[in-house]
Amino acid sequence: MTLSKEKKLWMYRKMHEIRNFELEVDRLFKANLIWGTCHLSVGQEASAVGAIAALDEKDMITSTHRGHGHCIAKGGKLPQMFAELLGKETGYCRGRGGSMHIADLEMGNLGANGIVAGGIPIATGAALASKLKKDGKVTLCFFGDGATSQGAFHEAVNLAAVMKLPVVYVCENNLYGMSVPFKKASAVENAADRAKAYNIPGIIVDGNDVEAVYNVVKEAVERARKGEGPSLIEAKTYRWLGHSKSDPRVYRTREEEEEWKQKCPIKRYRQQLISEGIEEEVLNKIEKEVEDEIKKALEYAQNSPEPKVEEIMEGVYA
Amino acid sequence: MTLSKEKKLWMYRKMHEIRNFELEVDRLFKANLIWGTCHLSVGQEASAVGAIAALDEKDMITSTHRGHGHCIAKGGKLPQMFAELLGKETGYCRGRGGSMHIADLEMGNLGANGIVAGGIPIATGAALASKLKKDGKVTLCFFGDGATSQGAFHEAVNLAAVMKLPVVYVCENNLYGMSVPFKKASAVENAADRAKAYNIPGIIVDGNDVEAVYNVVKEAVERARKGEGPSLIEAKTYRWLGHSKSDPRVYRTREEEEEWKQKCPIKRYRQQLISEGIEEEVLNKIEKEVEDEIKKALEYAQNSPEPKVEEIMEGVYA
Amino acid sequence: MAEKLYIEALREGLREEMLRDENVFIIGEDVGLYGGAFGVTKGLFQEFGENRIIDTPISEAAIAGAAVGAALCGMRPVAEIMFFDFFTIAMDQLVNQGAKNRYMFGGKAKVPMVIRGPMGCGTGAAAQHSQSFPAVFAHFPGLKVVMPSTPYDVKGLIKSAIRDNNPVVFVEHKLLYWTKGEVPEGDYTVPIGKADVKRDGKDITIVAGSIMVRRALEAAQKLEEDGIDVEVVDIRSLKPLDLRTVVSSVKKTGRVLIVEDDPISYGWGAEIAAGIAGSEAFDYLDAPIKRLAGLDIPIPYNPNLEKHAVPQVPNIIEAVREVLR
Amino acid sequence: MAEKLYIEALREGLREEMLRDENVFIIGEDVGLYGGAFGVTKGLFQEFGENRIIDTPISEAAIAGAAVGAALCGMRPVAEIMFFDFFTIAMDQLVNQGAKNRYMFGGKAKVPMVIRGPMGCGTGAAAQHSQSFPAVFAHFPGLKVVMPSTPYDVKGLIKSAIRDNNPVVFVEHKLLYWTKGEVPEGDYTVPIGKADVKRDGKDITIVAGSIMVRRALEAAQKLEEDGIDVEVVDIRSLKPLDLRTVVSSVKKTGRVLIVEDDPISYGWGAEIAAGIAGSEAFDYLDAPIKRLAGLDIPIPYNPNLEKHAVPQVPNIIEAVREVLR
Ligand SMILES: Cc1ncc(C[n+]2csc(CCOP(=O)(O)OP(=O)(O)O)c2C)c(N)n1
Ligand SMILES: Cc1ncc(C[n+]2csc(CCOP(=O)(O)OP(=O)(O)O)c2C)c(N)n1
Ligand SMILES: [Mg+2]
Ligand SMILES: [Mg+2]
Repeated sequence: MTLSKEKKLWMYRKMHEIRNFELEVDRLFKANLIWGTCHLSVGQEASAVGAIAALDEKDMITSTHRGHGHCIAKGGKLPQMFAELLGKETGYCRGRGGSMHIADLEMGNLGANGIVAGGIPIATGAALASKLKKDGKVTLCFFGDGATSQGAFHEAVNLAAVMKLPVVYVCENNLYGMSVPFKKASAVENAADRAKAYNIPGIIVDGNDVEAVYNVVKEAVERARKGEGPSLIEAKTYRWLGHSKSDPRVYRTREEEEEWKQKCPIKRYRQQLISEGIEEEVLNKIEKEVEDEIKKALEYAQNSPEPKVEEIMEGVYA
Repeated sequence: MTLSKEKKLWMYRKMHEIRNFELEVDRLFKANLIWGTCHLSVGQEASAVGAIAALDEKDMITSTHRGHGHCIAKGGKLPQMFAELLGKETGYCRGRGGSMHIADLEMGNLGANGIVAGGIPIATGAALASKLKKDGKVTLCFFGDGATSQGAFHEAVNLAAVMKLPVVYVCENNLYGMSVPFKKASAVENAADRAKAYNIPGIIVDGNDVEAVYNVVKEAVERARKGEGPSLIEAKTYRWLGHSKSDPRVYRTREEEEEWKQKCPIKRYRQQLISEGIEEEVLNKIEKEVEDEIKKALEYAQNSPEPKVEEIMEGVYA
Repeated sequence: MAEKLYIEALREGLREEMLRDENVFIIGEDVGLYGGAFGVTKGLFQEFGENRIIDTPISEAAIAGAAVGAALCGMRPVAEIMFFDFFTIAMDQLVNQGAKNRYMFGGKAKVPMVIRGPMGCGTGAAAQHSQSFPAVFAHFPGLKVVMPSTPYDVKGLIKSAIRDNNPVVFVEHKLLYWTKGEVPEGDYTVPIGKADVKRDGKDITIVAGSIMVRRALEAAQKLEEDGIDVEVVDIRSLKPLDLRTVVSSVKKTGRVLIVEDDPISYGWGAEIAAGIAGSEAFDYLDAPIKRLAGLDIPIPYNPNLEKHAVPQVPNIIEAVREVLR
Repeated sequence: MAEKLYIEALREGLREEMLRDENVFIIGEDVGLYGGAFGVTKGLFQEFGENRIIDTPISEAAIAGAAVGAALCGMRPVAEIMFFDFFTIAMDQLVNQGAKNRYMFGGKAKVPMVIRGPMGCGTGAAAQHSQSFPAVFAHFPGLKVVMPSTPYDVKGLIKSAIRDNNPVVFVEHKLLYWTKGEVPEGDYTVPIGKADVKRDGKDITIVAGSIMVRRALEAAQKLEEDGIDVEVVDIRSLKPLDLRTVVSSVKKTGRVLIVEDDPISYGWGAEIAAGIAGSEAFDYLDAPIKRLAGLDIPIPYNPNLEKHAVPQVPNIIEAVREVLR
């Protein structure tokens, strides 16, 4: 599959957006300007972007507690995202949801999820809806390596496999579920090995190679769209920062972190694009644009109003 | 592994006990002498007996809604079993539990279970206790093919695999979970294939061949006892009767049933034993003894007192 | 009007909604060819086929979660859970996902789904197949909870539940399936969130739900012979709760007995009692508010013990007399 | 006596029980090297090693079920569930297995286990990490439910819970971990099933639990300045429930306010209210029983909305005045 230059640049831009968004959020947290907790995906940009690049616009995703990247790649609007993190009325969830619950139904993002594996049955249900409505949509379901130990993962993937539902399961294996290494949470080496229990394809891909991710997901999406059922894709990657706000990272070494930072998916893609003949200025311009975009988005959020206490009961029932 | 004549005759006897017990229960049900519902294991005697024959007396089991056979093979007392089914004070559960909740802690039977897959985490916990106490016990965990679709199955087997717990998972695949054929509940052909998701041995055995079951379980038990972790054994078998009391069996053909009845595990073992030189009278004598035993056990139960209503609150808390 | 069984009325409601709206489908264990463990969906598989009557593996969490996901995408799933006790396995998907999605997303999603199943004891199914705990779901914001007691109500309420844009926990009682009552042909609905005075009276109010409405009515009839005039309020919906109907009945009678079949501690009757005790009806009360409910025990198997685990007609009669004493 | 943090007192209790009884072990997610999401088990892994402080995969059903199984075999597991909201995933193992095993087996098994975790809002963790619903577990026969509000109580109650031969749901509140109070060195226990009058008063009884006990005490102090003498009863255990202490307090004061942080509908306060309304205290009541509780909404993220979702000190003061009016 050859990608258009446009698509390549789109991927480059989205990875930048994610990286800059996350780093900005990290700064805001450290400055105590954001409330609660949140889980940043710095280092994991390629799996989010590569996977979502393989979807059509009408397709859907479900996301996780580490979901900013998925949201951005699926067309999420940065101003509304920042506004949500700041708890503002203009945020995606009117300030009710925060980082772990951003959904963007218009763009087909059925929501981040605070329950590990909580989105997997939901994605499966979305795919069931597509099968019943014959609307040709595919649902892409993100989750972490840790989520594959949950019963909900097993039940949902099994159901999708027997019903041949149009869903693609993408496990972003960043080697840890909070502090627990995948090898202590699973007796199989790869999350993809779990696919054997459902007789579906289980594919391992370098999660820091955005085009590699794109390629395997594209194939799985096509398979799903043709009615041939789900696939389980494991993107091997790494989160650069702590699990959440306050993680001293005692369970891994600084050397390991450094090693993975050397494999930065963005730097790597930049080099690839340059070697393919794309001018540095083009890339620099994108970077500059993204920086501006982030700045404006944050300003929008900061200038937005707080939710009204009188409206606290709104939105429980439809 | 060569089995002693004594052990062989014990297995023959136990299979008979189970068969006769179940058929008696079926009669009692049809005569409206038993309350509630129950799930009979006629046709599945070899998997219960063969598996439990591979255990030491101190070892433990967890059982299922279809658990009479497991209980009997683990040394369960027929009078107390009948008494329980009749809801009598002398029953295993003082009439509080009924068919689906018979436990015999003294004999290491941690209980039948009304929740499909409900016993799997419990067996795993029992094995964890053995690991921590270093008591050398192994826990054998029975469940049906349908149970392998439950999240609890996945979570528990995964946990046992990573912790290398001394537990042996025995799936009695009787082709159906209630009305749903295994091939509609699973995209893998064999329940044992699910073992691949946990990097543990997954072994298929003819569940109607009691010695074959004994042999594979024996090996798994030894492996578990040595600290090498769990195995998943799939015993292919068939339940002759309906799923529960009131099942018109529309989901399968009478021909299929007939075919499986031809594979009767008891008849087959009888022939084997005779061909190995055991005299028919010995076997006939066992059959006669079992018949008498059943009769006496039922009489005991029928003559037993009802639980007292004044004692209804007893046994909720320890 | 034709007399129908509760189970028939329920099936009729399901069927009519499926005919009316192609987005409605049924998903659950053995709901297809088998027709459901209690027979609720019998015949629907033959009529609607396997795409709209979906047999699943034994996976309650996936059933509930698939319903949530499909509902988020505009379908109207009706998920059957074989026994109410198994709702516990679907709990996260129900209370953390389906119930909360809309609010968490800032009021931007709809989750129009029904999850239904039979609760209660009386069939000898013992502790893991007999518990009633509808109050648990009524405690989680975002869910609605109904428990119809008559064939008329079950048909009208299943239609309302299916048409509702929120997750509705639809609670049946095993012993109600084979009870009879009048059911009109064709389309009608019963509103969610509306209690129903099933019998007028002036001496005491019985607030009952599900199977206990029948028992309360039977008790009321017997008490009538002794000149005791009982009003029976069928609470019908636990969430939203129609406390107003209860309060105005209690203001009229001055005495109240709440009858439920779940374990008494932290059961739904507590909410009714607390509601009355905190309301304007407080000043009208001539006797303490009495609750008659299940014992705080797992349901025993033995039929006699089982019967004693939850209120029966004589217990209700006795409790009424006690309140009137 | 030394002042200690709630979290330290809890850890001390766990540690002392592990030293006392080798059958006690801790199992949960990230409880080992990481020390637990909130730090409750910090240092215990280093002291007791990986066989007694067991890190699991992310599998709440297996954690609870493994605890049930191990307890049936004579161990005394303490299972940590990272957030109370995730108890929903462990629900079947808790309420259908652990809670019911003993009764179902005819009184022949013991399930001495503790399952603990933090509930409640106030940290911006939003709807899936903030709900309080301890009443749900108190509704299931076979479980005990405690929710200590002070460092003293948390140490004494964790010991009682571990020594108890039944499954105990041990409910902490996130905001309590970093609160201080006096805690004696060494061994002592606080009984399960005993409420505690945390403040004597004669004008009104506040029945509170968990975090709300602190807020009630703060409110009481402020109300004292206006000459209002508030009695604060810390309910402490939901199951078994010590209604007697509540009733005798209400008989003394004639007025009662119940303060809880779970959603008001079908919350634990309803059981207390119903208990009072059905008791001898009924005749002593000079005002309707008032409940002050969380709103019937999922917990919102925004800090200001979040604060308004559950009672704060000024709300308690206002509610007291209302009852006294
Ligand atoms: C059901 C459930 N259990 C535990 C948690 C707490 N928790 C949040 S994220 C996390 C680790 C998840 O690991 P993984 O799935 O690998 O995703 P990652 O954080 O690595 O992206 C845990 C344990 C949770 N949110 N939900
Ligand atoms: C959690 C749960 N879901 C559904 C049921 C209802 N049910 C009882 S047995 C059964 C079929 C179980 O199939 P399988 O595990 O293959 O065992 P078998 O009955 O064939 O022995 C079902 C669906 C249940 N008891 N528990
Ligand atoms: Mg991870
Ligand atoms: Mg089966």
